[in-house]
Amino acid sequence: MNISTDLYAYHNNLNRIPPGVKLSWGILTMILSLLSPSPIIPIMVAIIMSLTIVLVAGIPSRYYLKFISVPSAFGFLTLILMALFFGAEPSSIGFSWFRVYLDGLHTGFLTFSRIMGGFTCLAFISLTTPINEIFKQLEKIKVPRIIIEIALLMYRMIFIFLEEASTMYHAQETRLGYNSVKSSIKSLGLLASNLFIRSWLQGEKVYQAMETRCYNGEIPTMKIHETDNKWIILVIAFEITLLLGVYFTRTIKII
Amino acid sequence: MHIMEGFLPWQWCILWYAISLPVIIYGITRIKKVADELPESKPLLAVSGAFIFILSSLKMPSVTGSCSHPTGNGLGAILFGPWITSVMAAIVLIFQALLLAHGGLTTLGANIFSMGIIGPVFAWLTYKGSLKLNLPTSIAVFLAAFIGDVMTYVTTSFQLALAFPIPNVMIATSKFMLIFAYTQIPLGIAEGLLTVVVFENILKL
Amino acid sequence: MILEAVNVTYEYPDGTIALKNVNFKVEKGQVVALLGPNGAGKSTLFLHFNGILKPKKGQIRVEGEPIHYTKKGLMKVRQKVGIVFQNPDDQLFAPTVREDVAFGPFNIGLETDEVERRVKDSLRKVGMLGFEDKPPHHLSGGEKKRVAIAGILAMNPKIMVLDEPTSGLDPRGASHIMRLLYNLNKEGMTIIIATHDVDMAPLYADKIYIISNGKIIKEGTPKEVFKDVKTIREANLRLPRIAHLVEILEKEDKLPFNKPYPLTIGEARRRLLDKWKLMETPSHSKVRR
Amino acid sequence: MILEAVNVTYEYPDGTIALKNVNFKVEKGQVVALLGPNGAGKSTLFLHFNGILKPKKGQIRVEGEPIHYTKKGLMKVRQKVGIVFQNPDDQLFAPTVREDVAFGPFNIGLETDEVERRVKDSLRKVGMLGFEDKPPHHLSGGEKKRVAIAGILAMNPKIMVLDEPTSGLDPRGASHIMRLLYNLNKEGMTIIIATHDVDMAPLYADKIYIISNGKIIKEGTPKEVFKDVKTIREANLRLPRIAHLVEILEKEDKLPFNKPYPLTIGEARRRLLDKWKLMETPSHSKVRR
Repeated sequence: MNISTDLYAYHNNLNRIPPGVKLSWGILTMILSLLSPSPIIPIMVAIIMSLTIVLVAGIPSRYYLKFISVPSAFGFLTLILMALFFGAEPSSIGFSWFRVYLDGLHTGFLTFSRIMGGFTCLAFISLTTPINEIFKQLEKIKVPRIIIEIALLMYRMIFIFLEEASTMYHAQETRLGYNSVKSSIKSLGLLASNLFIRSWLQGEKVYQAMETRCYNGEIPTMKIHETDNKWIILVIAFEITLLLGVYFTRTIKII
Repeated sequence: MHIMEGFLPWQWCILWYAISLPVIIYGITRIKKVADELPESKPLLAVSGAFIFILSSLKMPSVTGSCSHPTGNGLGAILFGPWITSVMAAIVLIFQALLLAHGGLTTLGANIFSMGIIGPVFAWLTYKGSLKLNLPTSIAVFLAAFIGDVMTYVTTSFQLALAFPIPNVMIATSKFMLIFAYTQIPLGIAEGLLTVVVFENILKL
Repeated sequence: MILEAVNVTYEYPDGTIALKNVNFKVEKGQVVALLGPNGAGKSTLFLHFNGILKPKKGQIRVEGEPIHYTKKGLMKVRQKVGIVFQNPDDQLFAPTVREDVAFGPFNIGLETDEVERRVKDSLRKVGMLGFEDKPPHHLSGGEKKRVAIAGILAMNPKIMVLDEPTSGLDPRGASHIMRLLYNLNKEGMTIIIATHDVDMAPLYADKIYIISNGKIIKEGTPKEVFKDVKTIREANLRLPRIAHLVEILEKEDKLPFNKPYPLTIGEARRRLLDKWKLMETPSHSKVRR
Repeated sequence: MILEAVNVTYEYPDGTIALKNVNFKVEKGQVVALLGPNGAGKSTLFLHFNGILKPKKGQIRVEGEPIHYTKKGLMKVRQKVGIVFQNPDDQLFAPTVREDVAFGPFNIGLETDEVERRVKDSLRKVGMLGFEDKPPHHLSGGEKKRVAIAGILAMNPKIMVLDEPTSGLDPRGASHIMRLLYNLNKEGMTIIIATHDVDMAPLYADKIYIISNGKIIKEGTPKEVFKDVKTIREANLRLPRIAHLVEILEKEDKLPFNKPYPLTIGEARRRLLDKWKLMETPSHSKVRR
C-alpha cells in the first residue's frame, strides 16, 4: 500500500530541481498568498500552482482534481457558512432568518481564495518533493537534529505499519469486523492495540539492526547538495513580483 | 480537528506559532535527555509516532454515521506524558500536512496548540486527576481521551472564533462549536472507548 | 461453478493496473492453486473474492450470484468465502485464542452457546484444542497459522482462500497445514491457495492458474501447466525440483522420458521404475521387486 | 577458525533456556548452514555472533579472539561480523536506499567520499545500482533483501551471517540471492546461513549444523548430516525432495542405492545415470549417451 502523494513525490518531472528550491518557492508563495488582503493574488497563486503541478510536474490531472476536490469542497462550505452566519450587514438576498450577509460573503470568499492559494502551494510541495528531503532542509533553519532523526525514522516506519494496518483491517473485514458501530469500535481497538504492540517490537528489532551496524546514538544523514544560484534568483524574482502584486491589488474586491 | 491551510489570517498564524514553540522546545529538551540515557529511545519514539500517524489516518465510524479520525494523543499523553507527546504530535502534524493534506503549514502552529498541546495536557491532567479520585483505570483512560478530544475541539473553535470574531469572540466560538459538535462529540466518545480497548489490551500482554 | 471471476480488472488508486481481465473459475470441492511470483497480483485477486476490493470492471460470482456490494450482500459473501492471510500475525488480534476464533461468529450475531460450540469444533479440526486461553503471540508459527484457519472455519464458509499458507513454516509445520487442508477438502470444502511454491502445488491442486503481472497466463491441470516450461519460466517460476531432475536427465543425458515430466515424488518413482523395468526385461538384471 | 561459539548457553530474561552448550565452528571461506525448525534458537545464536546478545555461559571467538563486550570491542566485532535479518523491513530504516547503505560506513567514522564509494560498490555487487534515491517501501521483497545485504557489505565484514535469506521470496528472487551469496563467497567472504529449507542447504553448504530446541544435535558435511535420517526427522525437518525420491526408490521399490542418498539434482542425475549404465552394459539397451 502506498500513499499517492509520496509516490508522486518520487516520480514527477521536477525531481531534478533541488528540494530546497521547491520548498522555499512553495512556502514563500504560500505566505504571500496568505498576506494578500485581496482574493486576487491567492486565486492567481492557485492557478499558477495548479498549472505547474499538472503541466510542468506532470501529475495526472485526473488524480490532481480528486486531490484538490476535498479542500475545494471544504472551502466552498466555509464560504457558504460565513455568508450565512458570520456577518453584520444583511443583504437583500434571502428571507427573515435565512439571509446572506455581505460582509460574511466577503470574508467567506477571501478565506475560500486563501484556502485554495495555500492548499495548492502545499500540494505543490507534497507532490513534487519527497518528505525526507523536506525534513533534511529543516536542518538549515536550525531544527534540532534529534527531531530530524526521529522524523526520518518515523517516515520509514509509517509505511511499514500502513501495510500491516491495512492487511489487519482486511483480515477483520473478512470476519465481518465492521458490521456495526459496536463491532467497529471493538475491531478498531483490537487493531490499534495489536499495531501498538507490533510497533514496539519493531522498534526493538530496528534497534538491534542499527546496533549491528555500529549505531552510536546518532543517525547520520547524507549531505544535501548545494543549491544552484540560478534557482535562488528565479525564486526571489518570482516572490518579489508576487509581493508587488499583493501591494497593488490590496484594495481590490471581487465580491 | 485540523485547521486547513489558508484558513487563518497571518496574524493568528504567527501568534499560535509563537505560543506553541516554547512548549515544543521544552519537549525537545526532554526528548534529548531521554535519548541520551537510552539509545534505543530514538527508534521507539519513531515507531510510536508512526503508530499515532497510522491511528489518525484510520477512518473511524462515529455514532452519527459520519467518518472521522482518532487523534491518538490521549493515549500518547498517558504513556509518555504531555511534553514528549507534544513534540511527537508536532512531527505527526507535519507528516499529515505533507502526506495526507490534512491541516497545513501556516496553520501548523495553531494545530500544534490545539491537538498537540491542549489535548495531551488535558488528557494527562484528567488521567492523573481521575486516578487520584480512585476511579477505575478504564474510566480514567476513557475520561482522559474523551476530555482531550473535547478540549481540542473547544480550542479549535476558539481559535477560529478569534480569527473571525463576528459579531464577537464568544458568539463566534459557540457558532463554531455548534457547527462541529455534530461530529466531534461522538468522535470524542468513540476515541475514548477506543483508547480504553487499546489500553486494556496492552495491559493484558 | 462455486466461485468465478469474470473479466476482472482492478486499478490501484494511483492508476497502476493490478489485475487485467482476469478469468478464474473454481468448481465445488476442488483444490485450486494460483501460482505466481511475488507482486503478480495474487493477493489483490483474493481480496476480490469476498468483496474487500471491488473490481473496476468485471464481476465476481459466488455460487452463481454476483457479489452485491451492500452491507447485507457483503455480509453474505464473507460468510461463504473465508480468507486466511499470509502472515498470521496480521490476522490474530484478540488477546486469547478463544476470543480470536470467536471474533467472526460473534460478528455474524450468533448466540454465545453456538459461538462456544463453533470455537470448540474449529479448534478440534485444526488440532488446537486445549490452547483456548493462550495468547496467540505465545504460539509457534505453525500453531498461529492453525488458529488463523480455525478463525475462518468458525464462520462455516463454503470456500476457503489461503494466501501462501506454508510460507515461513518449517517442513513439519508446513506438512501439518497441508494435511489439514487435505482433510478439510475431503469433508467438502472448496480450497483456493495462492503460492509461489512450485514443489508443493502439484501435490494438492486439481487445477493450477498461473498469474504474472496481473494477468492469468496459463490454466489447467498440474500436468498441462508444467508441460509448458517456457511460460513457467517467463512467469519467474521454475519447474518442481523433481521435474527439473527428469528434464535434465532427458535434455542433457538424452534419456527419453515422455512429456509431461513427473511433478511429484510419487509420480517420478513410478516413471523411473517403468524405465528400469523396461531395461530389466531384456537384461534380467538383479533389481528385485 | 574465523568464528567459534564455545559452550554457549543463553537464557531469556524470563528464565527459558534458549541455547544450551552450543559449539559452533566456522572456517575462513566456508559456507555453513545452520538448519533447524522455527524456534530452535537459530536467530538467538546469530545475535551472539556480533555481540548483540551476550552468552550467559561460554564464549564467542572471532578470528580467535573472544568478543570484548565494551563499546570499542563491540564496534570492532560488528565490523567483522555483519548480520542480515530475516525480514528486511526490520533492517531498512533509512528513508532512501543510499542512506540506508551509508548508515554503517558513517558510523565507523569514514569520510563522505569513502562512504559514497562504498555505497556504490556494495549496490553494484548486489545489482541495485540506480536505486539510490528510492525509498525502501517502493522496492519489492527481493530488492529490499538485496539492499539489506548491501548495507552489511558496505561495512566490509569478513563474515556475513544471514537469517533465512530466501524466506518469502519467489523462485527467481531466491535464486538471485543465492547466486549473489555464491559470488561473495568466491571472493572470500565467509558465510553463515540459518534456514529451514532442506532442499537448498545441500546446494551451497560446506558444512551443516542441525539445531533443535537450543541444542546442536548434528554437524558435518551435507552428506554426513542427511545420512542420519532419524535425527533429521526428529528435528522436525525432512530429507531434500530429491533424496526422498531416492529413499523411496530404495526402501519401497528395493532399488539398491548406496547411502548417502543424493541431495541435489546434479548428484541425483549422476547416480541415476550410473545405475542406468550398470544396467545398460549387460543388456545393450538403447539408452544413448
